[in-house]
Amino acid sequence: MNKIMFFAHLRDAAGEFINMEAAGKTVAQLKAEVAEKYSLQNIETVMTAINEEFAGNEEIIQDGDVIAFIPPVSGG
Amino acid sequence: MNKIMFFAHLRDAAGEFINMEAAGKTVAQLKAEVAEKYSLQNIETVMTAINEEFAGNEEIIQDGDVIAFIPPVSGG
Amino acid sequence: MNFEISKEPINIQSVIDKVIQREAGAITTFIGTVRELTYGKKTLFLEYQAYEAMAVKKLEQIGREIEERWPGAKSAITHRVGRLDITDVAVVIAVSTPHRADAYDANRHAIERIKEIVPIWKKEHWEDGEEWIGNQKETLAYPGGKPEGKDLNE
Amino acid sequence: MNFEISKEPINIQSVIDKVIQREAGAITTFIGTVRELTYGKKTLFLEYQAYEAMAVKKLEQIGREIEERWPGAKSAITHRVGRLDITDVAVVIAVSTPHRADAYDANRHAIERIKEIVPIWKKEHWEDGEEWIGNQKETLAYPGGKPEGKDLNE
Repeated sequence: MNKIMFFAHLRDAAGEFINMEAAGKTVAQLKAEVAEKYSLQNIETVMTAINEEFAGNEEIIQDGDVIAFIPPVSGG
Repeated sequence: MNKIMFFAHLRDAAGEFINMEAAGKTVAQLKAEVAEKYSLQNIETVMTAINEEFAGNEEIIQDGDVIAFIPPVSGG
Repeated sequence: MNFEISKEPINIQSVIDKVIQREAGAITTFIGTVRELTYGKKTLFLEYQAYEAMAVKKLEQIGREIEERWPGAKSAITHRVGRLDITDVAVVIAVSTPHRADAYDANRHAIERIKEIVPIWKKEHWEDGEEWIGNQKETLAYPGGKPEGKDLNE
Repeated sequence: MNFEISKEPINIQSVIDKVIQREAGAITTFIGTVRELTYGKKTLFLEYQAYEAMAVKKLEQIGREIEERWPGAKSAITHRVGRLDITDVAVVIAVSTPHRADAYDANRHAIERIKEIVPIWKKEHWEDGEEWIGNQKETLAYPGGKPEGKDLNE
């Protein structure tokens, strides 16, 4: 099982997090699926973190990985 | 009458200030006189202020002007 | 704990205290405050949200980058989250170095990197609406889905 | 009283408070501290002396220079005098600006100008002696007997 976390405008649309089975999918696949399910905006600008580190679109998700979708940041 | 103020190594040599008649002299003349009287070191690196503003070597001192000899500064 | 996310107002002096060292002659701080006007539009208040665990890791990464690039430098960063009003302090970056030029350069590196890689977001609240702000650096698209090269934790 | 010479320890926060403005999103501070080692030589303590009345005027001049060159900038500077120990704070410069790049540049201008035109001197005390330090910028000779052009109060 995997925890998928959302932030900023994605959180407003999809909630704080969901649990789903994502093992074996690439980041790109998961992102596309979740974007469609929750009608997420500007998903092409969203980065992904696996276990609190940035991950590329081609990375394969393992069971237990915590995934976070990271919109363009605006701290500071 | 004029007040002549000293700072840093000049103060160690000549004291905090002296009162003397300097009206009519140029800054350069006064500086040379005072440097000789007190055996002041490195006088060529010393700037001069008249009434709390930097003054050139050719400026003529007026009665009542407060003169300060300003060694290279080292604040900060 | 030189790198923190805080729900409470930031005590600037306590961030500075973390970087004092006998070898350092210069400390710079950057204090980001909530500005009332941005491009002529009036902000009522802001809301900051963070992916806290990852944000702390990324702040620590910035600290390591600074130590590597400016030898002898020591840094501390606290970023606030939650609701902030005009003039409230959102972030404090303190950097100490033996010589002053480095203290400015290293500090500026920190704020630029925060705006690139630290997962913190702000929502602006105006009289006529609210919006999550992104892409302050106008580097919107990451075609690879992530920051490239030096943006990764290495 | 944004520009001061102080015989007492400097409260950093109180200098910062002087430059807070609703229009500013960035505040930088520079904090000059007493460093133990300079070119490998161990300092025991320092003594700062100022021509106080003129030093305040020159700090005010630096503040005007900053306001002219970086519109919207607001600055405050406090410099300490007397005996200072290692890690004690000698000077605090705070500058606020609407945008952050200016806050770094304007702050750096202030410290560079302090080292050029503000009549303050430090005496280093070592184990084997003491000396008034001058000429940090290595611009020793002023052939005209004074700083040229922009160094004057204009």
